[in-house]
Amino acid sequence: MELFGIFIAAAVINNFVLIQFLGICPFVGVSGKLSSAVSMGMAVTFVMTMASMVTFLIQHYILIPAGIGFLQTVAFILVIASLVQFVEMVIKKVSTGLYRALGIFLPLITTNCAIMGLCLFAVMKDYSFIQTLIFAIGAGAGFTLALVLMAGIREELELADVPETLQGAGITMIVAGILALGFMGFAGMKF
Amino acid sequence: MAKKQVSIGNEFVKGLWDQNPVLRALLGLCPVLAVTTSAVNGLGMGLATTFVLVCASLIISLARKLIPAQVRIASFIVVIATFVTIVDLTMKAKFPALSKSLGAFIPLIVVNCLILGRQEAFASKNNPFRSLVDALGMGAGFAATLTVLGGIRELLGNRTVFGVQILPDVWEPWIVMILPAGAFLTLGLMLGAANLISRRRERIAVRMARAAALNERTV
Amino acid sequence: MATESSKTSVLGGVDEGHLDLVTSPHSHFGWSTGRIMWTVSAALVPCVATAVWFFGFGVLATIAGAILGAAGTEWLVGRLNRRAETIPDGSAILTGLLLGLVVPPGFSPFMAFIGGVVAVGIGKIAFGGLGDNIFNPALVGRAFLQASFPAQMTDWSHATSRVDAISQATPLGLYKFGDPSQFAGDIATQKLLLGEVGGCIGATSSTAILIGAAILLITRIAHWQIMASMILGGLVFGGIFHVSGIGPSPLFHVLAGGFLFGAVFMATDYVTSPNTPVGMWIYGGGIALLTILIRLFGGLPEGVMYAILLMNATVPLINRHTRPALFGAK
Amino acid sequence: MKITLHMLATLIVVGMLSGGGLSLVNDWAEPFIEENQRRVRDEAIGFLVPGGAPEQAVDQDGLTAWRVRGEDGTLKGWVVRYAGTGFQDTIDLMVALDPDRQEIRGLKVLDDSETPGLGTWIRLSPDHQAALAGASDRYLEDAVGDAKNFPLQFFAYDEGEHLSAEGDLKVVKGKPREQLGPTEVQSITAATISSVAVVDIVNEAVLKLDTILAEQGGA
Repeated sequence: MELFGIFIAAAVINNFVLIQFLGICPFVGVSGKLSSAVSMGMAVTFVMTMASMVTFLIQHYILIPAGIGFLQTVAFILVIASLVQFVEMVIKKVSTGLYRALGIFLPLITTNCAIMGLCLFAVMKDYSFIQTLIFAIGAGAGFTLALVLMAGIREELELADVPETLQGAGITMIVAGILALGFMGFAGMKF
Repeated sequence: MAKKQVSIGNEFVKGLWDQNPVLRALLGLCPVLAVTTSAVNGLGMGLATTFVLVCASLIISLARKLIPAQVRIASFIVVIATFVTIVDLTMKAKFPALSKSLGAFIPLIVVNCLILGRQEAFASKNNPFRSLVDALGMGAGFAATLTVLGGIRELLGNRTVFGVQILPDVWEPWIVMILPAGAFLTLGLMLGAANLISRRRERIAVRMARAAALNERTV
Repeated sequence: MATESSKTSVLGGVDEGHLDLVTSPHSHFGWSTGRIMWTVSAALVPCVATAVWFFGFGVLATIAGAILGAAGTEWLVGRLNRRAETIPDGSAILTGLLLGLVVPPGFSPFMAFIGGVVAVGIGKIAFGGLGDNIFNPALVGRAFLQASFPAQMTDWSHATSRVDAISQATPLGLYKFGDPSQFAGDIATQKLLLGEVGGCIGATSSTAILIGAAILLITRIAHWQIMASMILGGLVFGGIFHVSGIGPSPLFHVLAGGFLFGAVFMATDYVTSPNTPVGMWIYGGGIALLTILIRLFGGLPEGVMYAILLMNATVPLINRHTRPALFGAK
Repeated sequence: MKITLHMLATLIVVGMLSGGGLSLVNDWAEPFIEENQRRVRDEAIGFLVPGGAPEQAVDQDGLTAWRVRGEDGTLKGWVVRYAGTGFQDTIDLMVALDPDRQEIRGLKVLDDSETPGLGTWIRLSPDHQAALAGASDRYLEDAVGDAKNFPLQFFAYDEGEHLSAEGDLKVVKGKPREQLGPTEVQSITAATISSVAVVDIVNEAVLKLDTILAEQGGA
């Protein structure tokens, strides 16, 4: 039940994109088309899960025992960057279909603050390994949810007569604002 | 180098409007939205980011000929992360209140695509002086945008700007402005306004050019 | 300039062009937008009447503030962009009226005005005007007010009330934070049917709302599937939780708060709801489920507004997946 | 081969410079950071139970408690620090108790992410602090009915009006001050959840301290 709470909190209550403002760049950049939104969401969820596990181990078995907590930022960003490259290589070898679906999004993920933010938050909240894992999956699901909703809306808006000055990023921000208002309904949710 | 060089002044000014990282290039939006609940927070975040950007640009353009292309990104990231950590530790030590209200978004400067983007696009290809000016311009544009956004949100949401009360007590604060939804809506409208202004400017520029051409002909 | 004037003519034809494109099921009745909007407004008259009866004439000031904000914004933007007059189609006035009916009695007319401006300005015009908006404009305005002025939006004490009980907390508020026994059994149902309870201006009297529902269904302006799926969903999901020992009776869920008002007047807005029958069932059921989850497990006593806004966001996806495949398409 | 060596060397040099530089900065910053944390903590304790020196009595299961003794060694009170779930995120707070741990003498929220302008009324504002420091007595008298003065209810403003630390506190709505019982706390208007969260954390902290002290006493 506690793990379910962590999942729901990460996915909707404190939605990474709409409430915590993490991963806004891909949110604006990749939400134009539904198909790419789904792929991006999957790629981010996958990397988040991997990165959260690796950074958990680094934090608790290297940085803390060695007393070099101040190297956290440097260590985490290096781990995430090399992890993304590694995942890209593995996927390329294992499955061309998967690579075609996710491949082009992987390099974009290195500077996706959602990944880095997730790893930092998991450490700040002092989560255990399992909790960190669930937190990562929940955050990834929330990211995907926001991205897919936004992509559906933006495809619909292609037919709309949106004022020229607001087209693109402007209307995306306004839709995100209204979505954030809607997500406020989940505030304080407890099971 | 046969390429025509842009003047140093323009190298600085372009970051303020034409290539404004937030309003025109949509870079580094996460901190833009997250920490701009007040003008002070916006300015603090803007200055911290500028510091990292300037230092990283300077170091990287100095070392640009020593770093092999293959490990370029990795080296950039380490340099950036180092300066981010310096900012983080300094703020924790000397400005604990600001550090607390900016929270995790200080370490997250490391993934601000603006910084890595400038290294990739500018500092690794230009001399230190030019890179410094470019970084200062971009940083100033970033900080100014954050301060304005923070100021608008603080004014409507809390009646104050930089902690000084501006609106009278009868004004009921719009709490939504300091909530996530207010951040998105305000930035959305700001982007719209920026588009409007730059289109006006373009139109005026076109008209001026046409007038000038006409003038020449009549003379 | 040339492009702008051509746009004017498209809009001057009051959006039927858009409606035909987006929501083909509506094309079978040839009513103009104006006639639809005014009929919906007429269907709201019973709600306004009971509101005045229970809460006094003061509510009219609040409603007027909201209408002024909504219609004023529509008029001003139309003027600035030199577009054709869109006030007579009644949609902005209807948005204002709906917004005015879903705030507490005694709510400041000036704040209602702000809500109206946001509803039309951000909820509708930013998306390109009527027919292009993704979210229900009145609810965008209300969500903005709820987030901006949470204390005033949950203050039920300013009603100049005919009956004492209604200037207190809402039934849902009592259920969540107060003494649930005050709203149990047949008396509660009777009060809820009449509207003799605390709550938003136009949303307390179930009977008045149902009269409005009858008007909308007889004139075939609203789709019965959306109302039916939402109410049925409320009964079923509320019932499942009730049977497992969580929450009040399913009837209470449907009659209390803004559930019925939302089902009849907000969810059925034809621009922001799905356009296939299957989609409508998914949409209505989704709203009901989200509402009940927020009411039972969320921090707030009421969740209809959030549920409708969130399901509005899923409408493009629902339409996409329930649209019958085109002949010749894969 | 040469390129590989060059790459490796670059990375090692960059890494070493970064690590070395950061450890220098860290050595400089760490005392300040610790000092800041200690100051925040000591100021809070000193504010809640004035005129004494804290000694740590318990540090177990996320709960920290201090005995505060006066100069002559008499026990002046207890301060308990505990955190729990709030509306958005964790609320970290300190509760002050009388020496016998039967009454609640104060409350200070150290960290929270509640809704600005609403749930944030759980915090002590500068006005509250001034009032409690004796700067304005009238304010204190008039204050308690107002939702914006939620935390003041936890302080003793008159003998015999302290909240009880025996038995769970309960949040009530819309009761006049005279009718409030010794375990009843008036909720913040429109922020019932934040109010309930604070009261729950206080209840749990008091109960947990009792349990831990009983175990220690028994062992």
